Amino acid sequence: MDHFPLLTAIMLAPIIGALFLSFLPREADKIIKMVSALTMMVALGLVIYAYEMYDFNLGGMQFVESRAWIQDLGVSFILGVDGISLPMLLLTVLIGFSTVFASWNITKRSKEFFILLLILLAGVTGTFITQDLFIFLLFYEMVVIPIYIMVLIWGSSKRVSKEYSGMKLTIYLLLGSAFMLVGIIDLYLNAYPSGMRTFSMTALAQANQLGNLSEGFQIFTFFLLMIGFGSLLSMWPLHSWSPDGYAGAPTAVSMIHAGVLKKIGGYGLIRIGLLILPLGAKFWAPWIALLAVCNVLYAGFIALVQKDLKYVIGYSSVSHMGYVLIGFAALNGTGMNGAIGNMFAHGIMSALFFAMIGYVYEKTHTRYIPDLGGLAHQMPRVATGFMLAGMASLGLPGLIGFIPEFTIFVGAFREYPVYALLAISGIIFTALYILRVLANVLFGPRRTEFDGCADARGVELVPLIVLGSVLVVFGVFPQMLMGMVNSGVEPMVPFLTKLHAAPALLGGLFR
Amino acid sequence: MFNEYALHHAWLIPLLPAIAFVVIGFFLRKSPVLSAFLAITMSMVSFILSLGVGYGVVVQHITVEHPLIDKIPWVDIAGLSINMGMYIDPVSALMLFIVTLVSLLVQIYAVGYMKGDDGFGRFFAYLSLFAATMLGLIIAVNFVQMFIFWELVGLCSYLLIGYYFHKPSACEASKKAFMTTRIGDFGLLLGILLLQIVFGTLDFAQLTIAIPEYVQQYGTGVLTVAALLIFAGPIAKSGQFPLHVWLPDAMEGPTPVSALIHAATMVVAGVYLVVRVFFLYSMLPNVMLIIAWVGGFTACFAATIAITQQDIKRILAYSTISQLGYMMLALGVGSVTASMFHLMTHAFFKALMFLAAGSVMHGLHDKGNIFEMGGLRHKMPITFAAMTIGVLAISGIPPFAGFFSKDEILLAVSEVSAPLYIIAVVTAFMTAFYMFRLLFLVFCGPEKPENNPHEAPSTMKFSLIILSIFAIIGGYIPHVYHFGEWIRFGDASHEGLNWTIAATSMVLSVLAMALAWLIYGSGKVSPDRLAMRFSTLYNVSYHKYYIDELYLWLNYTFVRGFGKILYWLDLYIVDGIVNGLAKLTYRMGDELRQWQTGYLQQYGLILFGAILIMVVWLVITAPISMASLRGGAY
Amino acid sequence: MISLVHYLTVAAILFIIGVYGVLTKRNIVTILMSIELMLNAVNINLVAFSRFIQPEVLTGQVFSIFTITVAASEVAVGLALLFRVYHDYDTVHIDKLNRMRW
Amino acid sequence: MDDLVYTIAFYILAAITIASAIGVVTKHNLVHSALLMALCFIGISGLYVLLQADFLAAVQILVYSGAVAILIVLGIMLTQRRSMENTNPNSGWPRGAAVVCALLFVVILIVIAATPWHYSSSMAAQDTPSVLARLLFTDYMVAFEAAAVLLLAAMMGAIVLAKGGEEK
Repeated sequence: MDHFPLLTAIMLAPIIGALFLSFLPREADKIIKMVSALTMMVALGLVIYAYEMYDFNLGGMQFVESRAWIQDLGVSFILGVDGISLPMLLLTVLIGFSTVFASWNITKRSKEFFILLLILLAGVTGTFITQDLFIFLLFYEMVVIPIYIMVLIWGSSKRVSKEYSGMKLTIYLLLGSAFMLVGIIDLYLNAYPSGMRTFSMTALAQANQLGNLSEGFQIFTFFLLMIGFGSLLSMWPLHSWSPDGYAGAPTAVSMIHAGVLKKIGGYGLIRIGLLILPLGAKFWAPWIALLAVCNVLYAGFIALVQKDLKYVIGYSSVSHMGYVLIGFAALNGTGMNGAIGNMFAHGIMSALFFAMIGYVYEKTHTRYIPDLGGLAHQMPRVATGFMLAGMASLGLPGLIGFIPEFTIFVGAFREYPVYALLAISGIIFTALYILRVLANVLFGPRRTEFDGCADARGVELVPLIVLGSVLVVFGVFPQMLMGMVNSGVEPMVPFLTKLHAAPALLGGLFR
Repeated sequence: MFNEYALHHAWLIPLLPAIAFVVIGFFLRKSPVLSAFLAITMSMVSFILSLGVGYGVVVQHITVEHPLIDKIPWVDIAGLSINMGMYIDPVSALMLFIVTLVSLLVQIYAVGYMKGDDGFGRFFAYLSLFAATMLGLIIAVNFVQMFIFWELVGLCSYLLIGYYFHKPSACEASKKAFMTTRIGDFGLLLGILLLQIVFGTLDFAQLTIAIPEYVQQYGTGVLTVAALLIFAGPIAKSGQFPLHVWLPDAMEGPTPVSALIHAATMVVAGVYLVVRVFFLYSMLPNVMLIIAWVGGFTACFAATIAITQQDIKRILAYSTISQLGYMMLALGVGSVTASMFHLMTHAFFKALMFLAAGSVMHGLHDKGNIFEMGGLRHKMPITFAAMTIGVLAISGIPPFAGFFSKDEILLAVSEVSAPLYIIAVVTAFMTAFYMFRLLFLVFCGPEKPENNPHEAPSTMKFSLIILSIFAIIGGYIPHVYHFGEWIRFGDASHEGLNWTIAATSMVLSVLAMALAWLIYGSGKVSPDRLAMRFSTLYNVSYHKYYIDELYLWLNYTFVRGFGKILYWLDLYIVDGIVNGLAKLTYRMGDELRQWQTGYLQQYGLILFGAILIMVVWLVITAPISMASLRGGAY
Repeated sequence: MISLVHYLTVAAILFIIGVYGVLTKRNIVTILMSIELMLNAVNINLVAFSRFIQPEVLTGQVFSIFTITVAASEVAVGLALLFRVYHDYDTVHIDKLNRMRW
Repeated sequence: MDDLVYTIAFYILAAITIASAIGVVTKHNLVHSALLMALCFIGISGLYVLLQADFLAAVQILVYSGAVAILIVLGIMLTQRRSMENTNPNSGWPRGAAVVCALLFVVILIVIAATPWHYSSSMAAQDTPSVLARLLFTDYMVAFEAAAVLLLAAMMGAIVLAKGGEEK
């Protein structure tokens, strides 16, 4: 290891922060929050540094660190990032940084809250930077448990109790990971003969070329992974945890969950599903595209009739994941670029949305849309955040959502014209429900009952400024995001072209 | 020198207002004077630059065939690369001139109109943003850039219609505007994607070359679909039937906005788009016919509604729809020249009329019903003069601007289709009628004592006067200076007036004026009696053919109904299965826990019994032999 | 000649009696005693193995000593628990202590 | 001659041990059971003597017949208030338990009988206490110390448990 272990440092920063917090007295509320903010700031700084230092021309995995861990099982601690994982990493720390500030007003057991938050963030960071499936699973499980505790203690009960939503969330995620686990073990056992077995993603990705994985095996295993990652990504009909879960969760968890956790599903589908099991991916892609259309339209329509703000955004995120899925299912460079870009874009906008909903709820004590109205009078800054997030969500050009969506459409339209047409019609319904929310919550006559509600100020503005400026800057200069994503996708393009050319069953190219 | 600079720095034209938007939005919102000053200064510079561009186009002989294109890569990824840049040709130079001029005048006007409003700074920020995005749209080099700014002007329109966001009606109107145009954008986006898939590029210049070749090779099948889909965008944006419903409601915005966005500039973006991609449409005569009929129908249809409306801005709004229909009609019959000419004159006189209407409402404290006005010519002479010029211009009375452009359109239509020509003439007649109706009701007749009108402040008057001048000379000067040689598609069209057509329309306009005077000016015929007499017709027209109601019903019944059904499905079927599974697990646990008696000895007994059974079982099935049971040799 | 088998048989009988006691007696004290019987059966085995299989090394006896230690601790703690149970529930009958059921 | 004595001694001791063990689980009076248990332990220590484990025999008498039996009796004394009649009843499923135990016994016997034992012919160690001491303080040092800690912990645990927590 001749260079500074950047990725380890990024991952360890929250953990060290959490450790440090555990030694602080629980009364030191301000210090606890500041320490959390500081650790996330360090992580953010390191990730931005990595983003800047990443060599586009070189491409591929960079900042690689590798240490042997459990050699008998072929597990090694490999970290590395490429153009696919680096945006996800940036997304994680951006949102993580914002969640600390969005949770600034938490007073109930704040020490435990921030410790759990930091552990959660370390877990998510780990899933994106590891290049070893075993470690991937390890980090993933590390994510699930803090979420459950956080929902139960700091959540809120509305249509469903927080116990129900926490349970639903956790069980879905664990169920997903169970399928994932079976798939991964299956893969592990079949990819290489005994003695050469390994969990390394790069090595497993070679197995297909070597002809170790038969097509039938790939189809079956990809199905397992599809269920696992699909339930994480809220693929229809495995989506129903998402709105309920967000509704019960505290702001920070909703932000992280909608913003980053769902993206582990998409990331996994690409990194593990597509790259390791290409024939399986090819077999299932049309089905994924169909389910994606269901996601877009079904969730879009449902979002139209929701009365709770969080449910609207919950269903909206399900709907947006449909775009990611159809971009993935196109299995071409353009669609893949769009899918990854859209994961980033959706992460930022949904986190901003949830942060703003958190403020509204905190100040007005209601999320019920008919009870709200005219908040732009009392809370112009929150209203600005809402507008930004909403407009990004309906794919307004100049904000982060447009270019990824457009890219997805270009990619998907080529492969599935009918599905793509249906999915694109989603932009109408997205606009319909977003505008409805904006009109009913922000606009309208001034309501005197909200006169006492103060606008976001001081540190509360940090999520708005951080996420909002990312929204605009990456929207106006999309190459900053798409260039990075493309550097990860471009090397896959010949692979994808070959995959398209391969006959449906038993392709000679892959033998 | 200057024209050289302006030509190559035309990208500054949209950029300057954008800078104004950012600066006002972040720093100057609280200061009305500074924000207005900055916005107007930036608009002024933009205007001067676009004058330079126009001059440059003329002296450097930049024609529609040889545009000046400059672009930089914006997004470049596998399978898709998008440029941003500027496309300067006479058409876009003309549009730059119109937009910067009207926008500058409207901003000056707004200083007086919006004085004392709480959101003064916000208003100017939005106006600047609008100017920036509209100008960006004009110089678009490819479909994506066009689409991006197309959406952004929609956003500005949304923001400005909903400017008085405390008014529920304004909220609704802004939502409606956004939604309706979004439906069009859906088609536009699909069309763009189709072109991208077929040609692999969306660049206007490249498509101009590629499309004729493609048509020769493969025919027009796919292109027809693409062209029709793209036309959905203009239908929504330019308020063509059946997506016109948002435009009248858009009058909830402040009047300067109505003048700038919903009369003079943004709504003509649809026309401009069709002109810009005329290389596509000119290949597809069937699509052209559809465009012509949509335009013609819209023109006539909107005019029939305008006749019975009572709100001054709504009348103007329907008039705008009607005139936009005219422009589409002109495009449909293949005359870019006529269409753009009318676009220009319309921008002048319609902006003028809107600003005059704003002045009236400003003087009457936001009263809008024309039947409650009357006799304002004494107290508001300048406004009266301005409105009169506008009405004369739109009615096609020479030598005002509208006469020349309308004549051009009628001429072009008459060469293609007789039915459309008749529709166009009837529309012209109705237009003159309802415009004079408005003029007579508002400014003539006895003064209403409850009104206490006052003339507009000087900034408003300034804009009125300037626009009046343009509305007077804006037709004649271009007519004389060979407008058609610059603004055209294909060969230059013919010059000069066709006196038969000109005379017909002129006579009809005068007749309409006389009829309007008879009913609304002199009071010889009671309008109420007429309304009673033709009550069905009157009601249908007054209620805008019940199209709003239809859409509302469709939205509620189908879209929301469908949403409700799906939500029910989600709650009780999809989630029901999930919860059912959970319940099943719970039940099973409930059954199994009965076995947990709490008697330790029972557990022990079962334990030992099980061990026994296992041992016996293992021995019988012999996976372990007796020998291994012994545990090895000792 | 008395061989290892004899000792093992005696130990087995003792162990089975202990098991029977644990499984059938109501009184916790008797159950404790039965457990002691089982432990002793094991000790006999250990010592017998030590004697007959590796008489020169006394490993088996060492193990027995540890077993005895553990058994002694177990009795002490077990009886303490018995006192608690008796104090809290006023019974020493194990079938009354079935609170850990559904 | 020695063999005969040895054999007779073994059978007598085995009979005492087993008979008293049976008594422990069948007597209805708890005190009788406890006393029979002490007798059983003495029998076992006799068996130890026969196995040439003299030190263990002594420990057996001291720890089991002495300490453990006393403790048990103490336990009985502290938990039985009324008469000692029928203080050692059966519960549960005696027949089932008997069947299971019998079968288990059969299995064990089979295993014992089927195993080919390899007897060592070498002499048993003499002077067991010193040999054991050497073993305990060399090879089994750690285990020995752990046992010491265990005893300490058991003692503390017993005290804490018997004393009871703070009554709230």
